[in-house]
Amino acid sequence: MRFCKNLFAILAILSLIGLFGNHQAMAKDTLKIGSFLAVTGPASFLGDPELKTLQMYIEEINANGGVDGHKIEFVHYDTKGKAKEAKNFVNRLIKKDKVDVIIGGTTSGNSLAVIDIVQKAEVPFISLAGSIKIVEPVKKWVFKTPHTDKMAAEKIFTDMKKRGIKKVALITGNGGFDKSGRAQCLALAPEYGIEIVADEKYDNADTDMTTQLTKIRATDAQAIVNFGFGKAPAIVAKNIKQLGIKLPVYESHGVASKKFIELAGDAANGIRLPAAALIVADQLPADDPQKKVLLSYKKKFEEKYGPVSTFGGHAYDALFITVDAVKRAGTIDRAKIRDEIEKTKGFVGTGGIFNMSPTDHLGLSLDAFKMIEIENGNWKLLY
Amino acid sequence: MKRLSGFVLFSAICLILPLLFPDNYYVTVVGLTIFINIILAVSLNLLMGYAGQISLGHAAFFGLGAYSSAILTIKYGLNPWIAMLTGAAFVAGLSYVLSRPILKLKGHYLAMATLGLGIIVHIFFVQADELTGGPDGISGLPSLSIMGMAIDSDLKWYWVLCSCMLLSVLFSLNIADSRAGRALSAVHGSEIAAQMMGIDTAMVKSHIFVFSALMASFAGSLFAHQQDFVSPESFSFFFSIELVTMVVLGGLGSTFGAVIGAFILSILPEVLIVFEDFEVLIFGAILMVIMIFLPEGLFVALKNKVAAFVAKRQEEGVDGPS
Amino acid sequence: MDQLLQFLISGLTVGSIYALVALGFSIIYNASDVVNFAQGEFVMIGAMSAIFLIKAGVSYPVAAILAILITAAVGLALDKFAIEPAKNATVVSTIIITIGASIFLRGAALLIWGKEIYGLPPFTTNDPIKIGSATILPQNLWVMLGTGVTVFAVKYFFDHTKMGKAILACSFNKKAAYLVGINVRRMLLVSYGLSAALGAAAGLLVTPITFMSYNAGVMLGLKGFCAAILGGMGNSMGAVLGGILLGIVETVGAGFISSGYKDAIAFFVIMLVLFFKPSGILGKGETERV
Amino acid sequence: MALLEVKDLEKRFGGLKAISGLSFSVEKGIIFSIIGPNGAGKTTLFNLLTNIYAPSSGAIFFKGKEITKLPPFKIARLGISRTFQNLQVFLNMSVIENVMVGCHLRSKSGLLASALRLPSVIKEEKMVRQMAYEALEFCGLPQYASRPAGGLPYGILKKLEVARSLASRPELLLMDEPAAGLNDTETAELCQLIKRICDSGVTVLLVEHNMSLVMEISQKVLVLNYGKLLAEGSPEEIQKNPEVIAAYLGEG
Repeated sequence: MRFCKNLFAILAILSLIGLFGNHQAMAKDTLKIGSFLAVTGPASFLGDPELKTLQMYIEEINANGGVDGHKIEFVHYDTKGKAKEAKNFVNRLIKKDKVDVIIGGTTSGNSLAVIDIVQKAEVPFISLAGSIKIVEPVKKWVFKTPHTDKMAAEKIFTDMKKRGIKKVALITGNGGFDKSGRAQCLALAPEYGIEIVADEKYDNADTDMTTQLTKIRATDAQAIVNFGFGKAPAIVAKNIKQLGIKLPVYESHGVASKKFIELAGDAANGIRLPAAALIVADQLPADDPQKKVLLSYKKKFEEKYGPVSTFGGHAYDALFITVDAVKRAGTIDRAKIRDEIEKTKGFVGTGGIFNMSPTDHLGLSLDAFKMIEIENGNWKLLY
Repeated sequence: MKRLSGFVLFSAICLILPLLFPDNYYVTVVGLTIFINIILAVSLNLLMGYAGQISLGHAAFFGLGAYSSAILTIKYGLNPWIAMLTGAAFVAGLSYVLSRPILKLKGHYLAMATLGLGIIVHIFFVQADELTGGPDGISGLPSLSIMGMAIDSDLKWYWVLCSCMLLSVLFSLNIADSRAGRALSAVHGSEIAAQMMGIDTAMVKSHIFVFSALMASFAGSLFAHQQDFVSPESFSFFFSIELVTMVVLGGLGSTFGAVIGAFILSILPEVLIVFEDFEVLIFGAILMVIMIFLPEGLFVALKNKVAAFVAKRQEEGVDGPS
Repeated sequence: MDQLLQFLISGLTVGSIYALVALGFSIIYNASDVVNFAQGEFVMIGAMSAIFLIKAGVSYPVAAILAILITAAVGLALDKFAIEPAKNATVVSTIIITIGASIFLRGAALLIWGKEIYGLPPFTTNDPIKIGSATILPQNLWVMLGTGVTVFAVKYFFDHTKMGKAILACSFNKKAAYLVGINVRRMLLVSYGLSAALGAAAGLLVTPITFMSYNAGVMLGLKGFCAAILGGMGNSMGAVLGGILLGIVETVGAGFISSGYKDAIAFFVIMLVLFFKPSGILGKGETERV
Repeated sequence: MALLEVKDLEKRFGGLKAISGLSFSVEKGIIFSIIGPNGAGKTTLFNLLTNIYAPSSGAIFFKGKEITKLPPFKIARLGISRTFQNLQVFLNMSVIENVMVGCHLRSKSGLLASALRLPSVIKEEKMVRQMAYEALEFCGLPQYASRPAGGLPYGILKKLEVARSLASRPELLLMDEPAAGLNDTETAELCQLIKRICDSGVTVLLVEHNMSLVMEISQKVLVLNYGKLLAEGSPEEIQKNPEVIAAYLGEG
């Protein structure tokens, strides 16, 4: 008898909760944001801060009542950086979880792999990966927030032109980011009157790159450019120092995290790289429009998780571009959200000021990249 | 028909599932991955389980099939079926040339050589950008069509891949129960004795190597068209290891062992997703626990247990199912 | 030609890292015919433990010793809880258990230490030393020294100590070893402990050069496996020779042919060697008795 | 013409001469035994005859054709089969399957036909099974046909190896110590089996330690000592040969 009573009580409570829940849901549909990120695996240092950023801000948005009353429901999967998993998970997001918007695809490979699926399923997708191929040519449902590898190459070559450098040695890893950066460098060099005199490669798991650098040393290169991320660029920097090579060294935005400086130690000093303004937020002039956004993101992230990186910033940008689009659309209809994302104008994000259009699904100009030099183990904003 | 009763039951399950759950994520999305993995595991089992020749490079042939289809259809505009056959012919030729020197090796040295083969092919996929698209791979493969009907939905793919998978399982079962299969088992059991029975062991090994590579190549082509995308990491050394794990996990030398092993290793990550950061840990733990307690593999262990149970019941004079 | 000198020195540097890992493979193989695919994880656990002990304020030498002990304990646990209970398993099944173990250990490391990459300071000051036109870092010399000392210690252990010989006996014939009174179980336990400790030492030596993260053990393990096979599985001198050869083939291949295909060249050379010498450079061919 | 002819055969392992200057010939239709103390080179001789070891010099002829350099499977195709001192039964198969492997040479369906299970394959399967069953019956093992070979007693496995070899219909059967490890009843059965094999027209070349067995069934006996021919002749001649007696006594 007693058991029955208890059971009745539990059922009653459950049904109350159920009613309450239903009531809430009836008020406004939830906005389902799906995400597939390389949280583990070789690109985890990109995916991990991205996930943390999304989780942190979605929690905050929901605590403040959601987007126009739409609570956000967040579903995310870890692709481990594998394109096949990315495809499976995007299918899962669309078919099983039935999400309204997808943010993710940490690496270019992951993002490129799913483009056909989102195009077919007609789900707005904001990629967090670098390759320019993601948005060029423009695909109706695909957007992205990070600066492209093409912009990085352009920024580096612009700086070289200023310093009068004409002969450049390339050294790149075998990942998608590295290879795509290399391809952009090779393609853009003639435009800037630059000759690529060496094109060396390494495996991202390699322990030593002195061989490739010895070959570079024997050329008449005036500067070295390394596209890569993870530990490899730090080994490259150390090996350059070991071999006593005194040439100017350029890294890509792939190393724009304090980890690189920590690993490379004093070998990092003097290295220049293009990067988002986030890592030098406090050095920006007070009237810089981005400064407020950057400092606020930085403060929030660091209070919760530790040192900030620009990669998490891309997720911030993608999330708030979506949020703004939903607010403007006033509905969670996929097609309307997509239209509004495309109309994003003057959005001040961590990566720069976004002005999207039907022909530009990124919306950043070259100014969004800052040229930075590492000085005494710290970032120094050059321009 | 007793010989194929297991196969008939298995086919029935595979064919009924999509009728019951036509739009289920696990059936029509995960199912496709499982089918491809089953074909691969079954083909590897022919080489490893039947003939006793370990291969840590099976993903290479899978990849070569996939890339052949991708490159030939996209860059040279070939009809997908012709591309698939061309790729298979290429894989057959390559595996035949390699089979003799490689299969002279035994045990760990054979493992090393096949591993090397797998890694070399993978490096080629990554580095030969102009041809293979580098790490980003090649996307936008045309869809297959059968007699004018395009295979463009998950459900259609389910039927295609399911039939191919069943065909490969049937092939494998047939081989096990034939002159060729016995020759393979003989090579596995004792190469010298096999030779004395007049079996050209080098040829037998080479033939099954080529056959197994061919199956993997076809699986690769199907995979490429189904995903309409190829990229190198699907064909890495890790995937080769995963395939070996499937075969051993299910039970070396048993076709249905390979099927079960492939099923478990494909479904496990999907199920373990909910554990997030714990996924890797749990996956490793499950693998260890199965192998520790059922070292002969899940399916084989289960089969032996059932057989022992039946034998015991019959001994006790109770009528067992016969 | 003065590039060649640097290539060879770089090859030697990389090769001694591979050699150290290969030695660990040899020990367990010697005791049980099993290729332990978790060997790379031993390297990682050794390095990561040391890194975090130092972060926690433990002094470098103490952290190093503790890290080796921790890793040895992991090795013992692997044998005790995963290899020993599966006593009826075939060699292939046991290898799959070690693959499972490597995944498990990686998963555990991910949970404990996270995904970040870490470094260790070099043992001594790290100004490059000039040798002609080439340079080498003192830490590289430490690695070579470590490899040299370890290989002779391992060789001495197997050739001249009772326990070493007993372990070898287990690999030749478990039953016979048991019948002459060797505690086969304990020998296996010892070899796993030893191999893990060796892996940890390798981790400590290489981290200042190449950094460490929870998944860095995989590639090191793979290259170590290749080196061990190339030299002849189970032969400690072979392991070192294989390691150094692999390193030099990689760097010379990268230097003179193509750095993009460097690993492919190395694997191609390994395969060629095996075609002509099917049991590795110093390995003994097996003869079947019929 | 002799069925098997061995001329000046020599095998060195490093500096050690396992077989030296050995010549002999085996007539068709007889039981020919090779005896000798442990380490005399008997098994080595078998391994040379089947080219599992390559001879250092010398030549071997079968039915007048030189087989010295042929790979073992080609030797088997010419009509030589053998059993092994250390059993080489395929433990991963059932008894009948083991014997069916023996029928390999008498059937021909290939891998592709097998995979597709063409009608010809089904027909051949039936035939092969029948042949294998006959070989099992010949050796007195039909009741074990469907048992896995793995769990069977030693004596049965020894007979199984014989059945497997016979299934290939050899003209010459090399038997390496078939009686080793068998009890008296099993040995007696084996004795009968070997006689029946010879009666069916198969020449038997036997390496054996059991003297009474050898003396009972052989038509001809060859004695090896330290890899050299010590004596050759009928069982009676051998039993009286003083050198042979000395060699055996010397061994203890």
